Amino acid sequence: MATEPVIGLRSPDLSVGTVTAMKAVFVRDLKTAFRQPQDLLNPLLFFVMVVTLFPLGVSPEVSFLQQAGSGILWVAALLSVLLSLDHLYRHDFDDGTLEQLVLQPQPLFLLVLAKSLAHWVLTGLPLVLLTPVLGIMVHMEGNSVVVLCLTLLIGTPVLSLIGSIGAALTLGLRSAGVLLSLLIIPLYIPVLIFGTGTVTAAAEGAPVEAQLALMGAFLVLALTLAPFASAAALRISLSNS
Amino acid sequence: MWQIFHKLGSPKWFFGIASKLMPWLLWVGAAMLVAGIVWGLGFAPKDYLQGNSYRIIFIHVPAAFLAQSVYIMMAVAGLVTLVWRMKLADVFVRAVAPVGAILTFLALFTGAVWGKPTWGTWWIWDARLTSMLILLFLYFGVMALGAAISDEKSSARAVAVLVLVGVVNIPIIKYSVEWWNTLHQPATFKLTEKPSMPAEMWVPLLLSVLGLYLIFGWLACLRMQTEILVREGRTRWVKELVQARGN
Amino acid sequence: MAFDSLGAFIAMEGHGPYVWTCYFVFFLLMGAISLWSLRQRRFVIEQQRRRTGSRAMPDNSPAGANFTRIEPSQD
Amino acid sequence: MSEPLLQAVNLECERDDRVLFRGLSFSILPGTLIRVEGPNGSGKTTLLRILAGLNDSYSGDLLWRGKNRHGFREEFLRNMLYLGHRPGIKPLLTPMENLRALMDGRRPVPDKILWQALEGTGLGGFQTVPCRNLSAGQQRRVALARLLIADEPLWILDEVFTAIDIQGVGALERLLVERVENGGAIVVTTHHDLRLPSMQRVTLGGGDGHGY
Repeated sequence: MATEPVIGLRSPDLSVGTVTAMKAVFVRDLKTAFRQPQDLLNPLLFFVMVVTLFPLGVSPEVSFLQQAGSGILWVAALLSVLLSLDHLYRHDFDDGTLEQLVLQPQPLFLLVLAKSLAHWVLTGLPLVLLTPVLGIMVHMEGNSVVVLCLTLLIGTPVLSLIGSIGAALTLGLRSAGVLLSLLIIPLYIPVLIFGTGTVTAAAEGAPVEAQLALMGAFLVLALTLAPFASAAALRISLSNS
Repeated sequence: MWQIFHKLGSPKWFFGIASKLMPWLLWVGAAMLVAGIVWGLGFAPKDYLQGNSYRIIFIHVPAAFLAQSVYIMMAVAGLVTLVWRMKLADVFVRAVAPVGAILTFLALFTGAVWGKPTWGTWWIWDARLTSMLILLFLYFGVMALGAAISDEKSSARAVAVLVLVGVVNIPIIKYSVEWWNTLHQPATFKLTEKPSMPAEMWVPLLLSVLGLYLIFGWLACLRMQTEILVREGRTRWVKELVQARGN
Repeated sequence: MAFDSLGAFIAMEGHGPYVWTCYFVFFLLMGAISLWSLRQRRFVIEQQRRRTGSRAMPDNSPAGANFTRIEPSQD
Repeated sequence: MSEPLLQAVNLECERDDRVLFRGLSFSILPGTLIRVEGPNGSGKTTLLRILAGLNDSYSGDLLWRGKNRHGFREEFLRNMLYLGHRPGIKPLLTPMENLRALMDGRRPVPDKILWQALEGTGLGGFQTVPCRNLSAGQQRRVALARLLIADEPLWILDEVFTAIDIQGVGALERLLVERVENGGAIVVTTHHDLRLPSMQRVTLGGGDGHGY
């Protein structure tokens, strides 16, 4: 005890900024996901398989598929996002990363936002990229496919953001998967309606700018509100564990 | 002001008030409901378009009306739970959610049965019925989440978050379902929007709405009392009360 | 009275089955939830009384462990 | 200097209808080590999670440097390091990546320092092996590497010595002692028989451990 270097409080300017911290969360989620590529592939395979069920189970007729195509693809995309949501916080919860995330000094809702965006990049975006192929397989017209991709591009982030609330609420519960679907599906309905409605309108030759703008408004609303709800839900779930 | 608020949050205080209030709620409510229904069924004139099938309105509208307002009340209680951590607010949400679900189901059921003679089909994907169906899903979600979390406090707050998220969504859902309806359904099946309902019709309707409201109040008090007894089982006043009732 | 006879009241010009089913189900469900809630409260009171009545509640403090093996008797 | 960092005033926590502790008050001063003691199920972990701000189902007050902690979330979290049962190590990432990710949220640290920290916990040569290929003890060491570079004045450590071998335990004890001598504040739970100079105790599971 010759010298007495006293440990003082940390000065704020030594800290990491919010954007840097968000980036770190985002990068870590992507890195972890790419170490286990099968988990990334599963929702995509599920998407393709659900779409395949419709021609087999209902009718392979071109006229039916053409009419129902946008709905089938939207429902299948919605279900595969739902399927992947269970993983959003589960692993982090199990290995303790989530505790450390909540204890970071940056605002939690922004870190949660980063996680939701990572989830979208890992599930929603690949679904959008796969959609043209499946659109052609269900005989949709070129113009409709483009509009469908656009609606999915705007809509799937909303699915990830709202889904994150449900995933946070059901964290650490038994049979969380089914419960999660139960809570979240009703909240997905508006996105589904506008997603498919826009494509239908486009197929009939009507202008779709207004609907797309409205979906954009949904996205903005989800971006601003959902992270707060998810952050609150995460705190509650962790408090319980 | 703050003290009144605090007192309102005290389960013991509520228990006493509820006991005093309940007979009034039940009997006045039942009298009004029965009066409204008897009047509506037997004495109100028949509708010139729908004939006698419209008489379902005297239970359909009260059920539908309450089903929606119960969810709003739950959302207010959820907010109170989150902001002030008031136990009683969560007790309310828990006690009332099944009642809300039943009322929603009744609104759906009576709507469907009414639809058969009016539209010629049990179910149509009409904007109102569809958004009622989604409301029923929301109720089920609240009940399922509440049942799944064992810790009382966490469960209360999680349910509160869910109810609030739901209530933000209700107008969006309603609007989107209406928009979807105009897209898919030519407006042939519109329920008759009466420009002016004769007094012989709306007075009994009002009576039955108010009556059902009071009965709901009674049910809420009753179920909240049960919930309080379960939660506060270890406190002295509950023990004393339980002993007093037994003898 | 909007109807001439009891028969006409029951029949409601053919709409009777619909109207009466609705009212039946309405009262059935409202009655069921009311009765169920009443019974539930009575049950809880009953249960609480039994619990407070029998004072011998198991102590909540953790019991000391000795980790002694238990050998089944060889009869 | 001897102003308490964190003060617990009249803490009470109830879980599943059982009172874990009641009327619990103590101060966490710089330069002290507090050991939270008690049998299994007495609420040691719960108390640590409450102190860390992970669990907020308690009544009573927590004061951060004399003021209610609610208003100082950012400052509190910046100055507090918590290591729990679950150490926050992702099995799919390597020790380097894990440590990087954990530090990225708190303080910019160059890779060289992280590398040295991992070497310091006995993980030299394992820095780039995925953590799922490491033993339980080695995985804990990844999390403990944070203690070699952490500059937060308050550490809250739950079962730090779990899965660490005898030699590691000795080294870790020395680290804690040195930290305390330099003015750090540490709260620990451990089943390991920890005897450090100037160690204070908070004992749970005493007389009023139950609510009937």
